[in-house]
Amino acid sequence: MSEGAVETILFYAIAAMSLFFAIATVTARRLLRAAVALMFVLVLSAGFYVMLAAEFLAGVQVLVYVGGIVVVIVFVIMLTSSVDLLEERPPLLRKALGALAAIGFFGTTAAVYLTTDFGAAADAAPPAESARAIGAALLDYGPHGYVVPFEVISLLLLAALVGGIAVARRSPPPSQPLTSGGDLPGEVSFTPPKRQNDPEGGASHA
Amino acid sequence: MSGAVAALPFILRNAWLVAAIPFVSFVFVGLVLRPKVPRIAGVVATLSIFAAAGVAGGVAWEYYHLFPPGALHPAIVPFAFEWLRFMPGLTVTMGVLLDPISVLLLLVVTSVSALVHLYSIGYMHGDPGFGRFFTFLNLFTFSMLGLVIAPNILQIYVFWELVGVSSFLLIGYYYEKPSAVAASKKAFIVTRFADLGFLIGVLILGYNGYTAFGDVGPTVAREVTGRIATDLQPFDFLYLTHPDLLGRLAAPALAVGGVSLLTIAMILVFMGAAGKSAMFPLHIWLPDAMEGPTPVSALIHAATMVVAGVYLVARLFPAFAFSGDALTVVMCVGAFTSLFAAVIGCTQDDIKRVLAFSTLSQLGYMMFALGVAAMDRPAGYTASMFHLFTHAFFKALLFLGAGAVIHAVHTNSIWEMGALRRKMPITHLTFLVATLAIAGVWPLSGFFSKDEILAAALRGGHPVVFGLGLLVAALTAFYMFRIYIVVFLGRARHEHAEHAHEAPFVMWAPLALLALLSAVAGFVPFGSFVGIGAEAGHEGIDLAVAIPASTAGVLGIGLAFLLYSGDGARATAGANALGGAYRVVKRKFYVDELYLFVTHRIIFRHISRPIAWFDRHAVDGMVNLSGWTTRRTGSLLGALHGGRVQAYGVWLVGGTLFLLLVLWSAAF
Amino acid sequence: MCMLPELIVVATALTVLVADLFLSERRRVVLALLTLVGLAAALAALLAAPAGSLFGGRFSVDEVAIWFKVVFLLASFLTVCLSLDQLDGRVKVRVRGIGLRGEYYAVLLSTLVGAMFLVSARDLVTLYVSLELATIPLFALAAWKRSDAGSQEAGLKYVVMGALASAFLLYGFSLLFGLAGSTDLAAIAAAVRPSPALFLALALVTTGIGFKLTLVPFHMWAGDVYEGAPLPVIAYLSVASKAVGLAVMFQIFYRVLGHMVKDLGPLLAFLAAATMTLGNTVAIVQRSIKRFMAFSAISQAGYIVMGFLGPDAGGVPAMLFYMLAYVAANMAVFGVIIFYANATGRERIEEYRGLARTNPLLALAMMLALFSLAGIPPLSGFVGKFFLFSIASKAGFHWLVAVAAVNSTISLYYYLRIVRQMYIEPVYPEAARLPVTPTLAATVAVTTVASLVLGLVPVFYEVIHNQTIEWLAKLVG
Amino acid sequence: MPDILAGLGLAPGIVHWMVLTAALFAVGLYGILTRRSAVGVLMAVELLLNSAALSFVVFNHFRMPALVDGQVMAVFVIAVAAAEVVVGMAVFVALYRVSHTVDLNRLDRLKNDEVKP
Repeated sequence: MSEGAVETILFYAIAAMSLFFAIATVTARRLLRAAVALMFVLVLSAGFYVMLAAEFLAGVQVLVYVGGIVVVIVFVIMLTSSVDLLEERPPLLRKALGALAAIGFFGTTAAVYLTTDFGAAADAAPPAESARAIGAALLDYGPHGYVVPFEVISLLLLAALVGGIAVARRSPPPSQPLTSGGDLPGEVSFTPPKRQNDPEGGASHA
Repeated sequence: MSGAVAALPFILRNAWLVAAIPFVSFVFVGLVLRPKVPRIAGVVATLSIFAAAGVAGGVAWEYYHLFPPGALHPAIVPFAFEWLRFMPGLTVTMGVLLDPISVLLLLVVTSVSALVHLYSIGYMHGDPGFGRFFTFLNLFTFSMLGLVIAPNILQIYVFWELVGVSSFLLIGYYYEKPSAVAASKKAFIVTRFADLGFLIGVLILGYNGYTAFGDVGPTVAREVTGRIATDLQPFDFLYLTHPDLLGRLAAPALAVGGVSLLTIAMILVFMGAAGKSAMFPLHIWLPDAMEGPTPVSALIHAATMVVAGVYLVARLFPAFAFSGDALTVVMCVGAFTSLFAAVIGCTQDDIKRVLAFSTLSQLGYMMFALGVAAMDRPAGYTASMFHLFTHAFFKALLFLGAGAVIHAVHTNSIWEMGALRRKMPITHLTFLVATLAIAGVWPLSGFFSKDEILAAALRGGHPVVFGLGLLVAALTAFYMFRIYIVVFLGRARHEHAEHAHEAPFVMWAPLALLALLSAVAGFVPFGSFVGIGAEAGHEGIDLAVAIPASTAGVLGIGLAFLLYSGDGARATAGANALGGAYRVVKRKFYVDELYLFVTHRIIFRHISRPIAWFDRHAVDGMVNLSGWTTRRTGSLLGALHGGRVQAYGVWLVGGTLFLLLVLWSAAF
Repeated sequence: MCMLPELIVVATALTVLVADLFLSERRRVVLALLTLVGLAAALAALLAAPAGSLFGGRFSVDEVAIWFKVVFLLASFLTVCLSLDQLDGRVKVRVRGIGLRGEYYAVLLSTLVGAMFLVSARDLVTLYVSLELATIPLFALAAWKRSDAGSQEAGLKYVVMGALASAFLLYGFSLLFGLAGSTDLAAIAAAVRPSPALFLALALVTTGIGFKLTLVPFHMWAGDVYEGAPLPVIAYLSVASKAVGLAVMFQIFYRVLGHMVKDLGPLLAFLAAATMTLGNTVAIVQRSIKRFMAFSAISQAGYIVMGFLGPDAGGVPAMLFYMLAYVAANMAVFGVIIFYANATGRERIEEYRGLARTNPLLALAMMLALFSLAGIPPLSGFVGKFFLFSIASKAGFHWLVAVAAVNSTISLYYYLRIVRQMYIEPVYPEAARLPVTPTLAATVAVTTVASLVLGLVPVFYEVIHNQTIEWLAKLVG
Repeated sequence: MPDILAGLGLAPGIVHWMVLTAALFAVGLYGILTRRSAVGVLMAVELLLNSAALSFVVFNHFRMPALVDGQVMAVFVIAVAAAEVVVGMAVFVALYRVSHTVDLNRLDRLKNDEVKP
């Protein structure tokens, strides 16, 4: 019973923190602060995963999400705005509509959950090593394996990388002649070269 | 192909040629001649239609050779190929259906079209779009013929739309004129709107026909196997008009809100027919359609395309008759249109518009003739087809004559013409023949067909419709002679009219031929050629009908002469000079005044003009209003897409919640 | 080997990417050829290979999947044909900042792979991942014009809306997974019963589908994205991406909810009616031809959804046929739009005036294609609409048929607006005959002829019908 | 509604977990709909994806503890999130370069553009 009590307390504590940081993520006026809050949410989710007996996933979460995605986000914040500038406040109407939509969503969804019997299954023992089990599932060629999406996701990451680089690339390489449909020289100079370090620029560029 | 088909004469087996020849010519003229040598495009196009007319003649000859006049005239399908296969057992074919009315229409369409083609060589001479014009004209003829020979309701729908497209192209032929563009758009949209009803009707008929096909189909097929060549399909007219199926459709189990499904379907189909045949209130496109070149008006908007609606009702007549209520709707709409258009026709000053309203009125005549018929009392059916037949000739003649006049005086207003009798003797003579024919003067063709319609109305137990018919006959005679007198008699009212001269040979030759046809077409013993259900013989002239009808016509003519002949100025001058005869003249003047007062002040101002105004503004206004509403809706909805992506997001989330709530509330 | 077509496409994408590194800029013209050859090979492999399944049924190819893949491959093939003039710089008016051919083709091909895997998926995981593969690279393609603010803005809006919609879809998937306790589509189909939680899942999933398929009110991104994105990408979006949405919808509504799709009829009918009506009315007032095509495409999606109303799953062949007809007609229209933009840089409807004088054949093709989209017989659009309308009518949705018929009348009105500009309005004073590049001419010609032939001789419908009905009979019975 | 009361017991059952995911999702939703900076929006998207992934793991844990399907899905979701961020961020950087802003309220160059009748 005491084990259950610890779990319960842990759940509510992490849930509360997680919601707090989530709200901070979406309301903080400094983007960098929001990114830090997001990182906390993601780390706390890793905690949830541990509680749900998914230790491997918790590791992935910390490595990929916190170590990768959040870092990219921070980079982009640096590239597109100044660190110490405040984001402008959204218009009141937008805030009201957003809150209405979010509360509406939460209300209906929670109402659905409270009236649903999810039919929690019998207590089967979780696989001893979830990492091994996940690895096996990913490489299983049989009817319960996920080798196809595994291949697909590798292509997705490749395509995202190629597409991302193509879009974010600054200017055509010098070897690219004008007839190929690259940027005009005039358009290249249209972009000030040192823009990302300019403290005046940013999302809040007034 | 079954053995029964192989036994048919060559020309019947290959009746598809009648539509194929204009099609080949259309492609050839359009792709090869038009860009390269437009000058001979007209000749080739005309020759092709004459060839088609030849084939149509051959088909008619063989058909009546096979089924002699007076005997039963079954519908045969000598040719069909598979077109759409929905699933095994539900196939739609393209083919040829031959029965008296399709043979009749083949003859009318090809002959009038051939003459109009010939006439156009002269009329359109020197026009920069000469090749284009004949391309479209060929396309139109092809689509109309495809419509006429359709053996199933889907084929007729397809060609129906094609006819609409080619008519759109021809009305908008003078695309530099904004009014022509507007008119073509209006025609297309109004008829498309009507076709929507048609399409839904087709779907209802098709779907219910298909579901009943398993039960009813084999019986019907056995019954008609001897007559048709291909397998019976659920969309075929032979099946859709069979009483076994109609009984199914009219069953109370299928009724919606107390109205039987058959009636609903037939009224929807009639909506399409009313659109093409310009029945009230879908008639508004036809007067505007006169923006097209005059030969087009003659061919499409007088003689052929506009009768497609009448033809469709005749084609599905057994279904209309079975429903009963639907046929009553046809009758009422037809009768009302006929009167309404005749009243407006009295007030128009543009010669083509007068003829357009006269066309509306005559189409209404044909419609209500169908409406007063029944399967066991088919006189109205025969009379309607008879009137379609005669009307095609004299109305085409009227339009071509008007075209020749317009060609000569370069104006459409009758008040800028006058005294053309001497300048254009052949045109005058032929126009007079057509005017007499449409006014119903014995022994010209209009007399006979109108007589049959009126007789059918009287004997069918519709005295009100009969009376209405008489009134319309008088009005027709009046407004036709009004324009005849103003245009051809009296004095020249404008300098153009003084310098007019006769049309060239290629133009007056068709006029003469059509005049001949208009004069003699009435003597065809029509009843022994065309009928439905119980065969009706030619009944001859019924004096109880002929005398009132002729009287009405004569009254109308007399009134027209009284009002429009002579010359006010000359009368006044004469009165001044004569002095002694002053009183007599003055009294005559009183009579004139009285007439003028009654007609112009009362009838015109308080009846005709308001009706014309209502037509222009209220009925047209409805169409414009619906267009405006659509645009306005588009504007309002478009404004939602204001470029703020988060607003889009709110809509998305709202949409999700909406879906959830709908699903949830529907389930509990 | 039923995965061969996908493998060919993947191999082509990688080859193009690698070849791009080693080719000089002038030689990169061959990349398009390489891509086209790869796509043609994949199509051949698809039609030659029999239906079958791999990985214990986790990847399975049946008749319906084959037809969907045919649509995807054809759409991609045509998109490449429409793209290569701009990418190779064979244009009169320069398109600002479009380039990087190797990357472009590789990314395009990978979205295609996603689409192809998606119809063969038999579990939620593959379905989701493939859908993302079919979607995420498109964000980059929409923003491909690097120095064009409009294109970047389109990319941004697409990313934001796409991410939102895909999150909804994913959350819905998680509910399906939770309710059934399995990721397998067949297992989910066997386990789910109508319940509030299922409805929630359904609403969420439908949102994700509605985004791809541009159903109202999930369509709002389309107008802006179409306006900003490069033209060939829009052509792809309007056809292939829509087919992807249809495929997901098919997977969910037939494979998972096959037994209750009938109960969803009224809701779907409502969505269809709202979609076609909004698309049509808004299209009337548009000024830019790209936005115009966006709303035209939205209304077409409304018609297609009618195919889900069939009482006995008979709507699938009708949808597939309509999709084919739509691919042909829409690609023809986009061919002309791209031609005109390449030659003159004009993208507004009123700027199409006099096209019939400067290039009569293309104007004719455009008119025919527009008429096909409007559903004028005997073009393929009419036949397709006819089948779809009869499906809805058969299912008892007469009101929807009436709405659809009114809508097709309205649509004719606005398609005629373009026809009027081309044929009736006076030509620009300085206008000369506009040259067409051979690829564009061939593409437009082939697609126009296809939309004619599909209407006159709808043998395809018969083939699709027989194959899919056979398969559906197995599924249902 | 007894089942509601039963669902609201103190110990964290599946309903608690799911309500939590819904709350996290709703917060993310609010962020997407109100954030002015596109980067902020993308962070909110990460919240949504994270909540959905959590929901998969929750179901995995309560419904089929012996299997790992939900965890596998969560792994894929994380990978997809990475791909989405890469492309999204690339677009934002490129956009910033030409427009000097990523403020969603200012980005309405593309919007309804209609013909005046």
